[in-house]
Amino acid sequence: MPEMTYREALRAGMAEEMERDEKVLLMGEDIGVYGGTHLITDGFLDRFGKKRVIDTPIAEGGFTGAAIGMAMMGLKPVVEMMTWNFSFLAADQIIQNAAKVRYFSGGQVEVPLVIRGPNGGGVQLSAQHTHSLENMYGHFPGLKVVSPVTPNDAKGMMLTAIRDPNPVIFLEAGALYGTKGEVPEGDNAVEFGKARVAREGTDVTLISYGRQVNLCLRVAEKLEEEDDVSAEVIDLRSLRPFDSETIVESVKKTHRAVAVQEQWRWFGVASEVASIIQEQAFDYLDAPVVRVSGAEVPAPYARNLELAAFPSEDAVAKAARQVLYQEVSA
Amino acid sequence: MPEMTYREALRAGMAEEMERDEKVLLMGEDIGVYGGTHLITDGFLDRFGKKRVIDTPIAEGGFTGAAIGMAMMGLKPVVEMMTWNFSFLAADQIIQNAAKVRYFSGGQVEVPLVIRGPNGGGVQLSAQHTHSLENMYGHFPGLKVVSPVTPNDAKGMMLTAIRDPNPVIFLEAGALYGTKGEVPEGDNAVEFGKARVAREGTDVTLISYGRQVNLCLRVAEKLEEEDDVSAEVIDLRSLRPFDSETIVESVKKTHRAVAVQEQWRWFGVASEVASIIQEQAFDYLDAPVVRVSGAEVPAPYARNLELAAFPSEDAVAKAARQVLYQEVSA
Amino acid sequence: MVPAESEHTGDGAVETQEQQQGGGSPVATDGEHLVDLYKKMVLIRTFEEATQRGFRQGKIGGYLHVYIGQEAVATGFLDAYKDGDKVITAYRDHPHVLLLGSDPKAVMAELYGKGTGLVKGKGGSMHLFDVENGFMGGYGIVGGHIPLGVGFAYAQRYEETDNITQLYLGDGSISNGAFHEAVNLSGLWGKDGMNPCLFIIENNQYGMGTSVERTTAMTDLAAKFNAYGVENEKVDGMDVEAVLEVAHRAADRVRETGKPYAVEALTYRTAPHGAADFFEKYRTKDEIKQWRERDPIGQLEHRLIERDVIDEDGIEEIKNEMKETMKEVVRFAEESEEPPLEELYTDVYTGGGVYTGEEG
Amino acid sequence: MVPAESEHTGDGAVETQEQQQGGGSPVATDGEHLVDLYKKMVLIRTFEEATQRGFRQGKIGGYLHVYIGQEAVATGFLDAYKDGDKVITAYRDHPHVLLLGSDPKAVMAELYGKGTGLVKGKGGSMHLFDVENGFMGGYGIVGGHIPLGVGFAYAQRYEETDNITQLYLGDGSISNGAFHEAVNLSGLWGKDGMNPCLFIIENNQYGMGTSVERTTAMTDLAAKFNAYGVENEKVDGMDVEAVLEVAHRAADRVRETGKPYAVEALTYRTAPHGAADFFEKYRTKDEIKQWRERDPIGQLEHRLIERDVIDEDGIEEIKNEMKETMKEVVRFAEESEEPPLEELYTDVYTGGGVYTGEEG
Ligand SMILES: Cc1ncc(C[n+]2csc(CCOP(=O)(O)OP(=O)(O)O)c2C)c(N)n1
Ligand SMILES: Cc1ncc(C[n+]2csc(CCOP(=O)(O)OP(=O)(O)O)c2C)c(N)n1
Ligand SMILES: [Mg+2]
Ligand SMILES: [Mg+2]
Repeated sequence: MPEMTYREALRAGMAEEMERDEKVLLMGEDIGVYGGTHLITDGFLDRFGKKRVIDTPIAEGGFTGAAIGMAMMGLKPVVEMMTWNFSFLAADQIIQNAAKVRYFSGGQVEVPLVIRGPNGGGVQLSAQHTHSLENMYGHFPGLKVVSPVTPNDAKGMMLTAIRDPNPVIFLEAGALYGTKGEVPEGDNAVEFGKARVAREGTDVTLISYGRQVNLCLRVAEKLEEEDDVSAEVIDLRSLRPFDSETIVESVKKTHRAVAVQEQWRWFGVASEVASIIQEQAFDYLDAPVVRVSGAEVPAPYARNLELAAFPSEDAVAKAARQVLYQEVSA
Repeated sequence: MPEMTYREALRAGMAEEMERDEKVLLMGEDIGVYGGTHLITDGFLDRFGKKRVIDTPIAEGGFTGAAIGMAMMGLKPVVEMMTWNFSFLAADQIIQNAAKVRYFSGGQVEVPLVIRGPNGGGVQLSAQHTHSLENMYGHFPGLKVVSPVTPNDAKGMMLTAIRDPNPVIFLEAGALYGTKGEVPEGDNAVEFGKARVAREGTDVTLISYGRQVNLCLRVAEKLEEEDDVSAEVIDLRSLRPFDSETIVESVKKTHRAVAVQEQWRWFGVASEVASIIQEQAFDYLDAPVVRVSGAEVPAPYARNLELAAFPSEDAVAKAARQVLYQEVSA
Repeated sequence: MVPAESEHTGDGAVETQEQQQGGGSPVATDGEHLVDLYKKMVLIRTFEEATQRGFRQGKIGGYLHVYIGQEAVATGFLDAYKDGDKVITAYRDHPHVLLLGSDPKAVMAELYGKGTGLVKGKGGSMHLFDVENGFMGGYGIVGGHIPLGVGFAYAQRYEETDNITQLYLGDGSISNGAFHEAVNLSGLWGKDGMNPCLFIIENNQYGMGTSVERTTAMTDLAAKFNAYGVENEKVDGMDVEAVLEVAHRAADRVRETGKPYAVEALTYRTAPHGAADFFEKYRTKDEIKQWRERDPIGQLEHRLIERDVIDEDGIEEIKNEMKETMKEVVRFAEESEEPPLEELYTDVYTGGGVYTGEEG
Repeated sequence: MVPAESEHTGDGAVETQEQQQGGGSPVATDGEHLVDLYKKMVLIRTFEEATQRGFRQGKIGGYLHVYIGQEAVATGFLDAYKDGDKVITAYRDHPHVLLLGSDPKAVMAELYGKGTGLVKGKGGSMHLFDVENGFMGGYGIVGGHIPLGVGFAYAQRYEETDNITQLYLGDGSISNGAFHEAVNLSGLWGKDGMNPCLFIIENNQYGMGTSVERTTAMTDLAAKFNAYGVENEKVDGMDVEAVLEVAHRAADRVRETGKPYAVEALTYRTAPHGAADFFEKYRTKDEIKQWRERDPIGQLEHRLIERDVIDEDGIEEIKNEMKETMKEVVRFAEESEEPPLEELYTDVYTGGGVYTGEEG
């Protein structure tokens, strides 16, 4: 199977849908002439023209709102949020209009909109440029929220997102744009709401999404080597809709779970995961679900502090050992 | 002890602090000439003058940001968000500046700011005017988030909020402005981060905050009468900081818990509550924690639909019976 | 804020002005047309009065914002509506949807929270919608709808139609960032003929209790559009004939050029801001009285009679007819059923799905 | 975007203009003062070049935005700084903090992510802060800092001082809603003398890769302030003497009136947007070259020599001195320790508290 980077996969997904469907257009800051800050849309302006590749001023609320309007008219805008950190400026449009207009119009309109861009930190961008907003957007009915981590899913979920008649919050693992993976030729659309078992195992379930999945995979290797523990790793991929079944089934098998997220702990995805597991697999649980989250501080700049602010292999391994009762709880 | 309404309690808290401390000032839409949409600040303009009671244009981001700037200069602004539904327009200012500027300035400034206003629904305001945003704001380090439900707490927490050198998100139970309760004369400042046991009980713990506390109290009565069950009701009051200890202690006693919230289920406060309980009281739990939340839809207008969208006495009673194994789980 | 002298007070003034401006499109100001507009304004007024009663009786919940005093604005502008055009406004949205042809019964039933309502009881007064008739909604977040309308206009040209968007906004929304960002986009896209958006500022001089001069140091709202390269003008929004003239001229121009245009209509709501605005401390009785004297319905009535287009009896008849109609409308709303409970969970996502977490 | 003809090209032009305008405050344009400003600009330039090297070596992380080409703007305006004034800007913030007197070592150490950094390694290049010296921060969200500055200005008058706020903003931020809302508030509060805010638009003609005319149909950025009742003018931002004149005059005026004022400084960043802007497809080499010819340091150098204030050796000496200083600065940054890990958890809340949930 051909290999491509996460970046190329996103690009392929968008380009193929644009070729297929004239209603698809792109909007965002510096996506055209500049080629995209992350070079995702490099070459698109030449290929698809100015009408379909719109460079916008720095007005996240305005252009996201305009895109919602276009979507209500039947176009299929794909908006680049240069980074999700800027989306607070568009939060009103996303939450009050995109998520709700179908409902409060009594079903008279739909909003086939994708908003995409890098989410999460890891490159010393410090406090204002480091957020993981899956729980924030995932809270609101009317939105779908997805977070692919492999190039295959990056392309396959992009196809699904663009074809979806609902607004999709597409959270890219910004730190992984350059990573490679196999992506089949042609239409590899990935259904929303199905988690992916990234690694099978029997002793403990590590549940995550976004770039933390890779961390969990590394920890799983380590646990195998160092402790002879077989860890299952689940990549949630889609936060809304959410695949409770896959995690519950896994925990029924392993009886132990660790939920890992880059975002802050309070009211985060890991809390939901722990909640669901205790609700739906109570009698199967041999230990409380442990959560590993980002440090409860705005992201710091200095490299050493930043590293300490994100979940580490050690922290996840420690949590796994804790649910396996190999390590005393904190 | 004298009685006053929730509205009067808020007003008293603000007025007393304004008298005591010249640095305190108010800002918001229609808080002056109009007297406040909810009449909380009625009379303040005449009493404190235009410099300290600022009527603003409809520019939530701008005036919230300006208030943050004032706070960084040592003033103590109390901003009225006419309703929290409009705060998405100020989300960038609240989350990117208020919450973080202390951190990214290396501690060089502080932000003694209160943002207050009604939160939650219940009066048919429909989709765009019905939100409970405690989880959204509670997620971000640097903010404090509180949610008083009694007039005593409304005043006491207002005093604490204004005196706090940090930004405080003050979520009022808008539907309860007219409800009465006892409030002692003088300084009744209520410490943040301590939950309140609203009713003692031994068989099951109902955990909530905001106007849902009253619902839980009604259900507790009902359970007592109909099932001879003794329910403890905990009012969280403060979501950040959060009082894990009180809920964990209660569950260690009752072995069963229901978490009730008006907000949507996903990534909400109840998920955090369930998560904490399974983490810290795993061996004491006789049943999974059950969550009762708002229906996963934008708020509808029609009265019957709206009622069905919020947690009901029946739903909470059913959840309580479920954790008591008196009712088969759904 | 006392009323400015109208430029169109005497008979025939409109014709004169049209001639002077050599106005593009033929605005039919013949008697029949004016009577038709008159009827429309009476419909709106009668409808709004009925909603106020419904609110006081507790039959309408939530917020209720009526258009009383402002009728000439939407009535005049929507006269320039063409099939396929789109219209969007904020929460003071009853007149727009009625003028576009929605059944008053369905609109009233919506306010009564009934299943027969225009949006099935889901939206209420602030969120009327009638996509078939070009009405793309009423919105509750001040300023929040402006970007959407600019998006509609882009889509209209993307699809190569000659349709336009009529975007209504209040004076209060002008201080909001959404206004700035969206109008700037509109001006920018208009350079390429990609934004046929007609901005109509319903300047009723107050945003809730705050007068325009307490929201900005520069109170010429039309001129604010200069900052975005959007041409603009003002009109006396109490005079439906004046509005009519501008409306057609502006709409034609927008349709032709694909560039936005803005009109500030100076008007006044003689009713309170919302049905729960009791004290109106922010304005004097006298001010209201002065504006009532320029009531758009009263003005037109007077002219129609003076011009012998209709007599007092004819006027009476129209009003009575409308009252009768409104009784029917209210009866329909009252007698309709609440929406079925299943409706709570529909229309969240296209293709279904609610994600309660209990499906899995 | 080729450079406009400077109005201040010849010798003495500045003096002439000052006389013409009858300029309020005495702007010392004597030789010593100009040499001092020259040194400051060389400091900034040398500092920025060192940061670029540090970034390429991987010693500086995150984003890095340098001020190369724009030095005259901040240097000129901050000459009008008075004790107690406040200064705020976006992420292109190195020059401002240096000009206000922060130790270049602490600034460089911050960029190197060290514990000796100006904000202890917590903020990095975008978030410099030096409250003691009046620098209220660099901010990373375009437009997001503008409301804060307007708040500072209000507080300055609330406390009855005669201080002012210098608020720097980029051309790119003007399309943002935060700009609109905040400047409108400033104009409104200024009516009561409650907003001594001097807005300084650093119009370097691009927001990242987007030129001003691709962001708005109305490209006169100073004139945008008219929409808020804020008086304004433009200045050649490549000419420090021109800037100096406006700076003092504008600052005095703001200080006296408590009303805001805006100055658009036309300038150019001859460096890329950020250290990772490799291709610069959005502009031509030729354009950059033309602007380099108007380099603010080069221009002043030329004038100082022509006016016999200093000779080429003197210039050489200043530059060499600065290079030596910068070596020290970089050495300090390199040799400093990373912040201690405990710092991760400080400064979240005043009074402490982290709320990990593990306290309870
Ligand atoms: C963003 C936002 N802030 C505040 C409100 C509350 N509010 C509702 S209507 C209104 C006044 C709006 O005035 P204007 O735009 O002039 O419209 P009008 O009511 O006069 O038609 C306000 C402040 C809101 N709905 N949205
Ligand atoms: C709200 C927001 N959107 C996008 C960005 C990404 N971004 C960083 S700098 C920049 C360009 C800003 O241009 P300008 O205001 O002209 O300042 P300059 O860089 O030219 O000094 C952009 C788009 C951001 N930081 N914040
Ligand atoms: Mg108004
Ligand atoms: Mg710029």
